[in-house]
Amino acid sequence: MTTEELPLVKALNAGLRKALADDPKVLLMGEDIGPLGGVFRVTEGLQAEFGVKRVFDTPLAESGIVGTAIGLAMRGYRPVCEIQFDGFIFPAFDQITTQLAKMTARHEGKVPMPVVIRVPYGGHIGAVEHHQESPEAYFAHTAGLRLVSPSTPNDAYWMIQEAIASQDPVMFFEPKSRYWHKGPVDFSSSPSPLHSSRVVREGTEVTVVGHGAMINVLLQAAELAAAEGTSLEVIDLRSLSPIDYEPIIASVQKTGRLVVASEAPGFVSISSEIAATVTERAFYSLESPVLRVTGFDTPFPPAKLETSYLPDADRILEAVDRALAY
Amino acid sequence: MTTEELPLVKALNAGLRKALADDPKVLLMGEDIGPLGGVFRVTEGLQAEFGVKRVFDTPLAESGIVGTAIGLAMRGYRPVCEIQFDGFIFPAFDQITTQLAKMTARHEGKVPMPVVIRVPYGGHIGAVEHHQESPEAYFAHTAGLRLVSPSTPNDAYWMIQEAIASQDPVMFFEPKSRYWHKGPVDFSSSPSPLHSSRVVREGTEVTVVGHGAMINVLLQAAELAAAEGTSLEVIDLRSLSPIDYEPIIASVQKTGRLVVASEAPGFVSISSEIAATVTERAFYSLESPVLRVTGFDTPFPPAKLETSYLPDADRILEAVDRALAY
Amino acid sequence: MIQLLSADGKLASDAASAEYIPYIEALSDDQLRQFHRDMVITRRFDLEATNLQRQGQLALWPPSQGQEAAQVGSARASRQQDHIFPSYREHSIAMIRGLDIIEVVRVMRGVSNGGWDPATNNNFHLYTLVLGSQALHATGYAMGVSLDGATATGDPDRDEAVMVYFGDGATSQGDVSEALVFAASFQAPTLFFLQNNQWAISVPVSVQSRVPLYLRAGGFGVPGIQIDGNDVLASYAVTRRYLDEARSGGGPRMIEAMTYRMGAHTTSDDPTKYRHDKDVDEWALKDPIIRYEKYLRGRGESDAFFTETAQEAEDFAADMRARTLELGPPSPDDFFDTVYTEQHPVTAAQKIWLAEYEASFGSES
Amino acid sequence: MIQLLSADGKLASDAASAEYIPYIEALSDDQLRQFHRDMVITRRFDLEATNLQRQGQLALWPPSQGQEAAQVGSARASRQQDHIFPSYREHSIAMIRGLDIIEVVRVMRGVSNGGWDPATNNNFHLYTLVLGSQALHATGYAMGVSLDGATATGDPDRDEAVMVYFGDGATSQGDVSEALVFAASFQAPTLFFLQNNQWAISVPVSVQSRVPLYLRAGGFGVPGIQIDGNDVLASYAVTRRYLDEARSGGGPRMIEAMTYRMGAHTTSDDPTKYRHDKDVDEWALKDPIIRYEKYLRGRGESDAFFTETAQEAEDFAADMRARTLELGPPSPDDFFDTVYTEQHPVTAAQKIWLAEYEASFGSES
Ligand SMILES: Cc1ncc(C[n+]2csc(CCOP(=O)(O)OP(=O)(O)O)c2C)c(N)n1
Ligand SMILES: Cc1ncc(C[n+]2csc(CCOP(=O)(O)OP(=O)(O)O)c2C)c(N)n1
Ligand SMILES: [Mg+2]
Ligand SMILES: [Mg+2]
Repeated sequence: MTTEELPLVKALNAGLRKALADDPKVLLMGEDIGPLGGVFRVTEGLQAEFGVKRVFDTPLAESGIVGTAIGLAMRGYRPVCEIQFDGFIFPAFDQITTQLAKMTARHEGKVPMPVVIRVPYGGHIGAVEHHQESPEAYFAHTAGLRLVSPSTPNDAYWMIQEAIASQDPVMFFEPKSRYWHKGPVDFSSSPSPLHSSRVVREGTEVTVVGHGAMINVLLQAAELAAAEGTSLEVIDLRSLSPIDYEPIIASVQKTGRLVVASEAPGFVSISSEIAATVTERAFYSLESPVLRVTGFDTPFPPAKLETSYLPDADRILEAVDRALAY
Repeated sequence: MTTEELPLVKALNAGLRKALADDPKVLLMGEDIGPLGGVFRVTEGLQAEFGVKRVFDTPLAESGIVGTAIGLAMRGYRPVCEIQFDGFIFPAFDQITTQLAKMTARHEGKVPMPVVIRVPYGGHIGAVEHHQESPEAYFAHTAGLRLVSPSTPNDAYWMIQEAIASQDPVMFFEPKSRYWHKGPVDFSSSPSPLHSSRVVREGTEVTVVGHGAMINVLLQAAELAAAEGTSLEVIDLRSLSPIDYEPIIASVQKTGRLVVASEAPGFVSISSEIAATVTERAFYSLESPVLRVTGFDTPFPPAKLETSYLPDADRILEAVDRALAY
Repeated sequence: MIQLLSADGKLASDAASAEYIPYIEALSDDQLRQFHRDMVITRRFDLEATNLQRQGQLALWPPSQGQEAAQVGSARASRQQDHIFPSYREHSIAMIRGLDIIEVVRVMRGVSNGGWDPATNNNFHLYTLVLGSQALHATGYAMGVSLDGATATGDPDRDEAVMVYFGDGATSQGDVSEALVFAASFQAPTLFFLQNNQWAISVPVSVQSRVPLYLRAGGFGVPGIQIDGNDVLASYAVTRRYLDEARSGGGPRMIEAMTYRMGAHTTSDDPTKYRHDKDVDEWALKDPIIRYEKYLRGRGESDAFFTETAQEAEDFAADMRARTLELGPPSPDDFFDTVYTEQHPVTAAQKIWLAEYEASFGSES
Repeated sequence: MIQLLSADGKLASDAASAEYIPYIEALSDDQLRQFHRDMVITRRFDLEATNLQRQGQLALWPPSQGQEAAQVGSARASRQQDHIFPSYREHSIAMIRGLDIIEVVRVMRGVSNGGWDPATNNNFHLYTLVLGSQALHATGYAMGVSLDGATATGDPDRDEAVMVYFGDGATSQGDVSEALVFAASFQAPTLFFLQNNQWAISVPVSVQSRVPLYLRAGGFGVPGIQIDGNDVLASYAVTRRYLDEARSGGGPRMIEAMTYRMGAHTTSDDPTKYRHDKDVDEWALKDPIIRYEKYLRGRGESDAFFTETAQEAEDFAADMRARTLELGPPSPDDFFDTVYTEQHPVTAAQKIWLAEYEASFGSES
């Protein structure tokens, strides 16, 4: 069999297993990733299969995890660190920004930093504080890092392997609300390049872009819009740094309108970046300003407010309507 | 005398002295701020004047500084923390983003967080790694914080007092390359609101906005442009979160063109935000896309490269020309 | 390890423990009974909350079963004027400090990210989920107590101290170490109360440290001590003494309470993946409530008291359940209004936008 | 505190120190002379660098004067296969590990943020300016050494160990504590070498800790020891032993070397603002070079050797000065090319943009 239906979490697990099997320098490290298999079970069974030297639980300290991963990478290993939840990455922020991101430049290119940091992120799971955030912007603003986020099991399977193979540090954002959703994984397909975006639904009137769990929302919105006679083109960013702009520009040249959606707060965000850059590069094509549909500029609210906080298909359509009204 | 010529660093010192004198709850804390008066001498003489209980050196740990400042604020104090250099704020990032910024919301508004974090920032001083960065974007993306940056001694004197008086946490970015530049400080003027931007030079053809040390560069550029017959309107943001958009929009409605300048890398930045929002709010007024002139998307380079890295008047004018060419 | 109560519920009296016995002797019968009541009620509502979570009424519940003695003893040792910074499992401490337990339920239901005002709730601060962060807040608070001159005046009924709770896993976080540095440097009246329940989710304490954790304190110049955390009397007496030493100007202190998390880490956790029933069974033999009941019975406490307490616990749990079911959703408006203390243009505008946006559906449907 | 050399340059032999004497006895005359040479050359080029900074040739220089014995002894104790993670003041260690000192000059001149490859420079890693960060890198590196089976094989000439340097101020950073946690947990072969030079810029070590800092280690389960850091023989012998214990599977270790920063923190600093000449004068009496010279003279070392060494130091400094003045500016292209290892569209485009932009002026003028 070369294609199998798998939930995203199992596709990741398979991708990690493949990476561990292919390269003895690959290590998995983090909190609760060993016997427990991670709180989301992404690493389930991997310690049993590859042993405690390849897949191990660390002391409970995120700065320590990333800081020691840097040392391991200097030694020639390819550590893959799990951060348990989006909101708990901040204790590691200093090691990520002042060390990991700068290490290769600091060595004038002589020392690669093949470190992957896996971050389950985003809302829609009804969890308590710090468990539903989308911190991508902080890392996107940090030169020296690469950021990606798969939205499907197939991408999850392939992108985790490409991230691990990268000689540069990769922040790997996993849309946790999609963990349990199934999709086909083609074990034989040659993967798209890690940093390419992809048109996932063609359309003609308004381009909508997003990443991770937002893709599903955008596709829903496109269905609803189609039913009302409006044609949306949906683009999955896949890579958040660098951003693969060509497909977006090409699409905007066709549609003349762009809506950028994200769970993260919109102020000083990746959505702002896309709006600014697409406007700069496709100024004469735009018939309306790029509109952003994002989480509000507040801390992530208590779970009972998440449906108001997070953009849903209706909020996407509201922006689509506004874009069309120009 | 109500007006005096002072370098920015002494204006800040005077503002801090005033705040300490006016409110016994104000405390200054940080590394080397006591007998040494801070590595930039911003707190010079204040420990001698107000005693070691009001102005004190802490152990060398930025997370500890901000974390204990939060506790002190809960107790009713108004701590003003000094972070020694921009690049050393990251160990405190977790306490700032997951705790300080969220604390009032977490208490459903019942507990204010009057903490000021002073951050000398920016380049142009020829210093080694981590001593010339502009990390504003990270904090601007963080809801719950307020961000300001004075560009003149007069603003420094007044804004530090307004920041300390705020019931919300304020990140106070001090343009360190301007510390030793003199300007008039009017001790009697009633201050502008903390979060207002300001037109600092009127013009008609292109609007240029920035903050901190960039204002001086923008004014230089405006002089040069005027000499060549181009009229620039210069706006000092003063507040980075929230951004006071009205004067910018009004200006763009007049000029039709906007250049946003900043020392920070441009990718996912405050410059991106301004470009996106102004485009959204003044779409029909813009005759060219908003152009950004920023630090490059790399770590801050070795000091000997800083003049290539940091936007200067020429780079501003290059963008102005591009904007006018649309 | 300080242990005042033997496995069979007798007052022990080895040399190290003997000096703590007077603290117990000073307790009234009512106070001794109250310890039992606290533990039994806690265990009961903790179970109720776990059930409520299973029934979809809560987002999460971190059970405290097994840790009641460590919590109740230490909380009862705190004085009215003391300040408590919990982690996220200190439900009995919340109750003892007089916080309406429904406030904790609101957090775990996803109605609030906190919500109560410590100043009007006997200085019981919010739960903190980012491990170890609160150790610095507590230390900063204690520095403020010192600055206020509200400590070390010589009057233990007025002098304030600060107690902060955290787990064995959290000790690895830099923030906990930094809190020890700051507390020692400023000689702040902070008592670091570490509940070593042997696990950080699935990771055994041996991964965090190969030496007993109370030794950690000494390296920072902070006196540390290990106690039997399943012995409510040891927890009470040692905490009482350490808090009083801290409040009287002795500087910070640390207590490591050896206990065990009998249940899952939280309702999301499946401990069968990483631990053996055998270990749990062994710790069950050291159950803090059973042991203390033996002690009380040894002192002649009547059956009636135990029956009444059980009923009290049932009533408490039933009341908690009823009020949980009544909890309404939070309001987005309130949320927008409380991000900042002072007016903010962005949240103000977004609040209006959302209200109008949501209203637009109301009028359509 | 381990001290092998008395103030008047005699080998001491108190009980605690006696066991280290064999390490000294095993040294050849050449090796003993080399310690002196290292210290004298270091002090001379350190002064030269300070002058170069004053003349505007360097952005900054952190002088190491006063700390030569701690650095030279420990560096000479490391074996060829060991890995060294410095802070930013370990100039003599750089030299001893065979790094061309001009590499350090490039950093302090603002030509590079690092630049050398540790793999081709005897495992001497880059300077790190964010205090304490390197403690975690060293520990991770040591974990990798263990994973490779390159330690604890029983062959000290092959087994690898990792040594990390940091200061008294840096001990307060969470990262240093976390490094102790990780090193202890994984029993990594890390030697934490703390130079307690009594100051973190203007802040005395008493603000960081009220108890000796070597005790910090014990609380994490890491054996720690205090040495006279102005005694090159103590630094050598204790480091030799601790590194060998670490490499042979004994797990991490910490050494606190008591020394003094005789100069300013860096060339930007003005120590008259915060410390008394009296203290500096007292420490001057403990000068590591003078003390060791007495020892060598006591062993019969000739005047000629000291004169030759002084000349060697002059030559070294003169060479460093000459090569410093020859250092050209870095290239923006190279900088853009080395941010990532693999191709990156943003840096690639910005590199081209800047080159064209700068060229546009060239053609104009
Ligand atoms: C900074 C941070 N990292 C990770 C987590 C996720 N997490 C929640 S509880 C927990 C284990 C905590 O163990 P311990 O400190 O022993 O407390 P216990 O749960 O046993 O009471 C983990 C890893 C977190 N809350 N905060
Ligand atoms: C995280 C961080 N905070 C602040 C600084 C600024 N700084 C540079 S050196 C120094 C003092 C360091 O003292 P210590 O660790 O004792 O080392 P020493 O300079 O004495 O060798 C400070 C505060 C820094 N480099 N990194
Ligand atoms: Mg625990
Ligand atoms: Mg020092």
